[in-house]
Amino acid sequence: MTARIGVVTFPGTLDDRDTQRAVRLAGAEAVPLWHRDKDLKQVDAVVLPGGFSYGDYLRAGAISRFSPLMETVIDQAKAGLPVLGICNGFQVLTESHLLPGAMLRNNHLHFICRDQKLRVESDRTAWTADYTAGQEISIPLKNIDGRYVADERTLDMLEAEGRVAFRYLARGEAADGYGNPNGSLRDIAGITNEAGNVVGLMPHPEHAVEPGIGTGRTDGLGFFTSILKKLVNV
Amino acid sequence: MLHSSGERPPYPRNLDTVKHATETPDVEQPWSELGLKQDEYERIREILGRRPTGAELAMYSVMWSEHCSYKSSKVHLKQFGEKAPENDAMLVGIGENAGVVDVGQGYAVTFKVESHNHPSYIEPYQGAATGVGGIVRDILAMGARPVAVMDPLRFGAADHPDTKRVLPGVVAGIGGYGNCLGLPNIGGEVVFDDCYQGNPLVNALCVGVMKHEDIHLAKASGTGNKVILYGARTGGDGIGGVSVLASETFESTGPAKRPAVQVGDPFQEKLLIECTLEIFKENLVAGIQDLGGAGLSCATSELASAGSGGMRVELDTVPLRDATLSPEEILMSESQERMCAIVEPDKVDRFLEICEKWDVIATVIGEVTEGDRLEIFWHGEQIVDVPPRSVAHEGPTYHRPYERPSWQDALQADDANKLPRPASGAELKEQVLKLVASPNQASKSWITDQYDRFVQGNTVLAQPEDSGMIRIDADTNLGVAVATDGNGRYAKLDPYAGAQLALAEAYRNVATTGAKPLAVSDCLNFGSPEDPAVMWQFAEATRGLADACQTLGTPVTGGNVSLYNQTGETAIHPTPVVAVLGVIDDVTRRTPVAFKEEGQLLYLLGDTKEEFGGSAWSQVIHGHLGGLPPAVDLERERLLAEILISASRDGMIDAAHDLSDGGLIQAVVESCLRGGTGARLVVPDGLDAFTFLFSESAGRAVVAVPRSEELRFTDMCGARGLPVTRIGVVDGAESDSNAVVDVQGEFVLSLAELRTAHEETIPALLV
Amino acid sequence: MARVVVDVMLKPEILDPQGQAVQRALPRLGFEGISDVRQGKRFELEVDGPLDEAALARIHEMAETFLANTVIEDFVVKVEEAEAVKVES
Amino acid sequence: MARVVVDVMLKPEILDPQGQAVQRALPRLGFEGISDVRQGKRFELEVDGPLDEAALARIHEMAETFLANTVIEDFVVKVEEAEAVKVES
Ligand SMILES: Nc1ncnc2c1ncn2[C@@H]1O[C@H](COP(=O)(O)OP(=O)(O)O)[C@@H](O)[C@H]1O
Ligand SMILES: [Mg+2]
Repeated sequence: MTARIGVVTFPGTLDDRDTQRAVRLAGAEAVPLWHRDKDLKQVDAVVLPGGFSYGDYLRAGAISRFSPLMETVIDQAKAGLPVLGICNGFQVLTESHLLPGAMLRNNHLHFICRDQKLRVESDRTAWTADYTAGQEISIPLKNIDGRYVADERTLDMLEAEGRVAFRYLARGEAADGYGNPNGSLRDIAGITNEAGNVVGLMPHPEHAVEPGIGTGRTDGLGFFTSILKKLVNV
Repeated sequence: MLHSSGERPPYPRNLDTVKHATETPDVEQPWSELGLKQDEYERIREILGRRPTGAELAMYSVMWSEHCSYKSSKVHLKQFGEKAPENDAMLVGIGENAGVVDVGQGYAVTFKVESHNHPSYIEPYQGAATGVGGIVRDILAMGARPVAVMDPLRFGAADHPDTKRVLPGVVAGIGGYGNCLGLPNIGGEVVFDDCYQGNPLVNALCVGVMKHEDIHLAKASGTGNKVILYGARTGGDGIGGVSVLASETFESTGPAKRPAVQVGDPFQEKLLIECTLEIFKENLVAGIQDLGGAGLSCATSELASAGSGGMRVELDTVPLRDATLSPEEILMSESQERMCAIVEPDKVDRFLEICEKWDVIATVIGEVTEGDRLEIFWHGEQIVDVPPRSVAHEGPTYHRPYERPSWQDALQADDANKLPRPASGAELKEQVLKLVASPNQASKSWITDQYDRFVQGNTVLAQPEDSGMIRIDADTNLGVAVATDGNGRYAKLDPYAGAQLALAEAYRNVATTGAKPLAVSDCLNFGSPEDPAVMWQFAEATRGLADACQTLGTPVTGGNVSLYNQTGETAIHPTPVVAVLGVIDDVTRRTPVAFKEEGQLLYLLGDTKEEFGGSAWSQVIHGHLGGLPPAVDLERERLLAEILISASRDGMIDAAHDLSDGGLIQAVVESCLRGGTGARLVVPDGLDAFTFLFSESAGRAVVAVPRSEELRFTDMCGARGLPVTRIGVVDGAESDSNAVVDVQGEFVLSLAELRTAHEETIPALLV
Repeated sequence: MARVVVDVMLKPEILDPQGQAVQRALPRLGFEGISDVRQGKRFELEVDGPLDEAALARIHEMAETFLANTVIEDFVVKVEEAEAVKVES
Repeated sequence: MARVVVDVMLKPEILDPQGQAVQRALPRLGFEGISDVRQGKRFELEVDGPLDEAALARIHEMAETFLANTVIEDFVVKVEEAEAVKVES
């Protein structure tokens, strides 16, 4: 028996099919979940994929956060269900207050698509155990509302509790994938909740899982193998 | 003015029914304001045997506009069919929403390029956004899942203040719409030239994939079948936009008369895509048509015209955003994100259910009838009763006069080969730096980084590669590649050759990445057809393109014509933009542009002659346009393509880049920058350094060959008769800070210097 | 220093996908009885110097040529004073 | 039917690159003397039924939970009446 990982589709979700592919490539079963359902179909973990749910109208993630499915996800996440929010999914998680802070328009005001260098800061979350803290990876980044902000107290708390999961690597030129791409405070690319089951990040691990496709790298596969191992070992 | 916001149409507000029209033959009608000519109006009266109602007049006027009827261009476009090469891969040809090509393994691919030039000048963001939206619906209507977009763009001078307004808006609009739909942008063009000042060209291409059995056509058949309108509500968007935007120059359209602009809703379109694909999957439609220019007028008349029966529509059932719209306005509205489907009665419930699932509004607005009339009713009263073919497919045809302009000879006599050339290595070096930093040759990543190229997880190659490539089957690695090209400078010098060079370049770009070219789509951007000189350019370009397609065996599957791209008397350069689609059996064998491995050998394929007419060098260094464009040799292009494809399939080359504007040095610099490596070049015997570096002779490419493959590769070229010249070696890595481009005996440029020159130009101009 | 507010809204006949999305979401959140929502932009400008006729005329021109695209948008320039029926901040 | 306006602005301590970009562009366009620009959102809501205390309270709640994200934004609810010092539309 392998793990069942739910992949949510909101209206306007774009990366649901790609995420399902990544889940399968890691060896788990991908279970499509629909925003109108309340039922999680007994999945062992949930991914909120990227895209422009509800067109990102109002604020990215703001409308999806009120879907029937999210009510269940919010309850279960608080009870320990592993949840990964990628890009728009991360925005849904902050709008749901499962993760602190908020996402704003990039400081340069443009959509940006590039192969982004990151440092994995925490390997203690459900989704990062296959990496080692300090490891540098490169996965696609593509968004216009990717600037992470929170008040100083929250930022201090995240750092003190080791809850910054990923940082943009600040070395070198911005053009080659280094550097903070959007003005996110303290170079934060992704964070986790206290328990480590809920993780959100702006870059897209599901687009770096097959050699020769996209960036050609497979640095993102670790997210999906991490959760699979955790679930199967339980 | 009908379309200025807030005002009402200039004809009576009380309903102009068919009955009323019959009874009042002498009512004055605003045919001229609607863009119709006197004889066209007379013909409508003749067809109907009475005066048209207001609604009928609205329909004929939009459908007989240049944009919808191709009245000036169709006598020339005919050649694409007449000269179409035998090609077993063609599944659906010209005439449908887009052509469809068999790519093997049961897959079919559809692609098409379209223009949204004028709207993008008025409102760059929305104009460009709705351009993407429109072409995506065309592809969707064929039954395909859209899988990628491309955007060939042309603007005025890079440093002109209006370019700062137009370009960022256009790019944001294309990105804003395409990114939100989840369509990877895999290529395009950005060209700057004074001639596009006031007439930017915003062309958009979409590629879609389906199984053979999923191909759908735009026709309404089966008496009793329901007509369902679904998607966005209908509002007052772009009413009259079709006839006015596409058939008049801007000179006459001051701000006060500005037509309404359509606003795109990419979120709605994304829902429309998913909803439509689910409907296709359950086999629920008998015919389908997107709503684009001319809105419901177009969709209903085309569906009815192509089908076997007639159609009856209850126009008052159309869901409205603005309850005050008149029936004429509803028929002409260009509200975006709408589709029209023909559905068998017992499938209607399921159809509506799927729409409800995706939050898409769907309404039965009519049905297919016996007979052959298109009848439209408004609250029970008949306002349209026409033969649909007369609206959709039998519009006027013009044989516009055309004549080679008097200035053409002088232009061609102004030979670029006589321009002063660099006299020393130092001067060559300076000109190389200038060239790679010039706006047309500079890196476009400031623009293309605003486009998502990874979404859908199937992108194999995207900009700045020679062609975009998408995997279409993850199990077999089957893929398709597409490139778009056009060179208005070449076409200005010789429109016949210019169109062929555009095709040759796109064909070469596809082959350079390892894919076999299969089919063509084109967007023909020209000035006013009422100018015999422009019409000559158009006639020459279409003839050139049709002839070349025949020789290369790549049929034109569809495309678009955009005329009236001119300011006052001055037309843009004739700009045929050509897209070539190719297929590759195994995407893991694709050939990228980047020189990656130090020590690999660089070979130049093809012949280099002294050809500088229309070249980037003549433009950048001398601000010159004159002479003749490079010679076209289509047999050579075909041979070059075969070699590049074989070499990729058999693993003989690791990188390849086609040579086009900017010549060899531009290509080598791009490949070095992409791979982070340097190169040492030797000027081959029989060539001077200047010609070697800057000539734009067609039919050439540069390849990087691993030493272990050298013999096999050169033997293959020799055996097949393709000139192959060793020109240097990949040497030095940027990461070790020792990468240079060294043209031995002439100059050395560090990669860092080249990178700065190449990459800083566009941001500096636009930020 | 004075504060001038420029409100920019899409013209009534122009599609407002954002407002529409908000309106459609409201019933699901339990808010009934809102029959239409339009979403626009609000610019708050801090103006140096006196806010005389000339200054207001300049701001009006700025709004017309830059802050709003009058092809699709309307705008209103207001001098911020004691707020209207302000319910809360 | 009544119109209620909800203005949503980024909190003062949050970087507003959109406002900044506008402000930086102004001198280039020949508009001097604007020392700060903030860009926010304006929602115009058409409310069915009477605009009583209860209705306003509901709209306030809607603004707080939905129209604004109070982690980063402040909001003001106003009943639209005769406009303030309206200069032009
Ligand atoms: N507007 C654009 N959108 C997407 N890609 C673009 C655009 N403009 C240029 N590109 C990409 O940049 C690369 C270089 O463009 P260009 O020099 O015109 O290519 P080529 O000379 O090979 O036809 C190509 O990959 C092209 O697809
Ligand atoms: Mg090329």
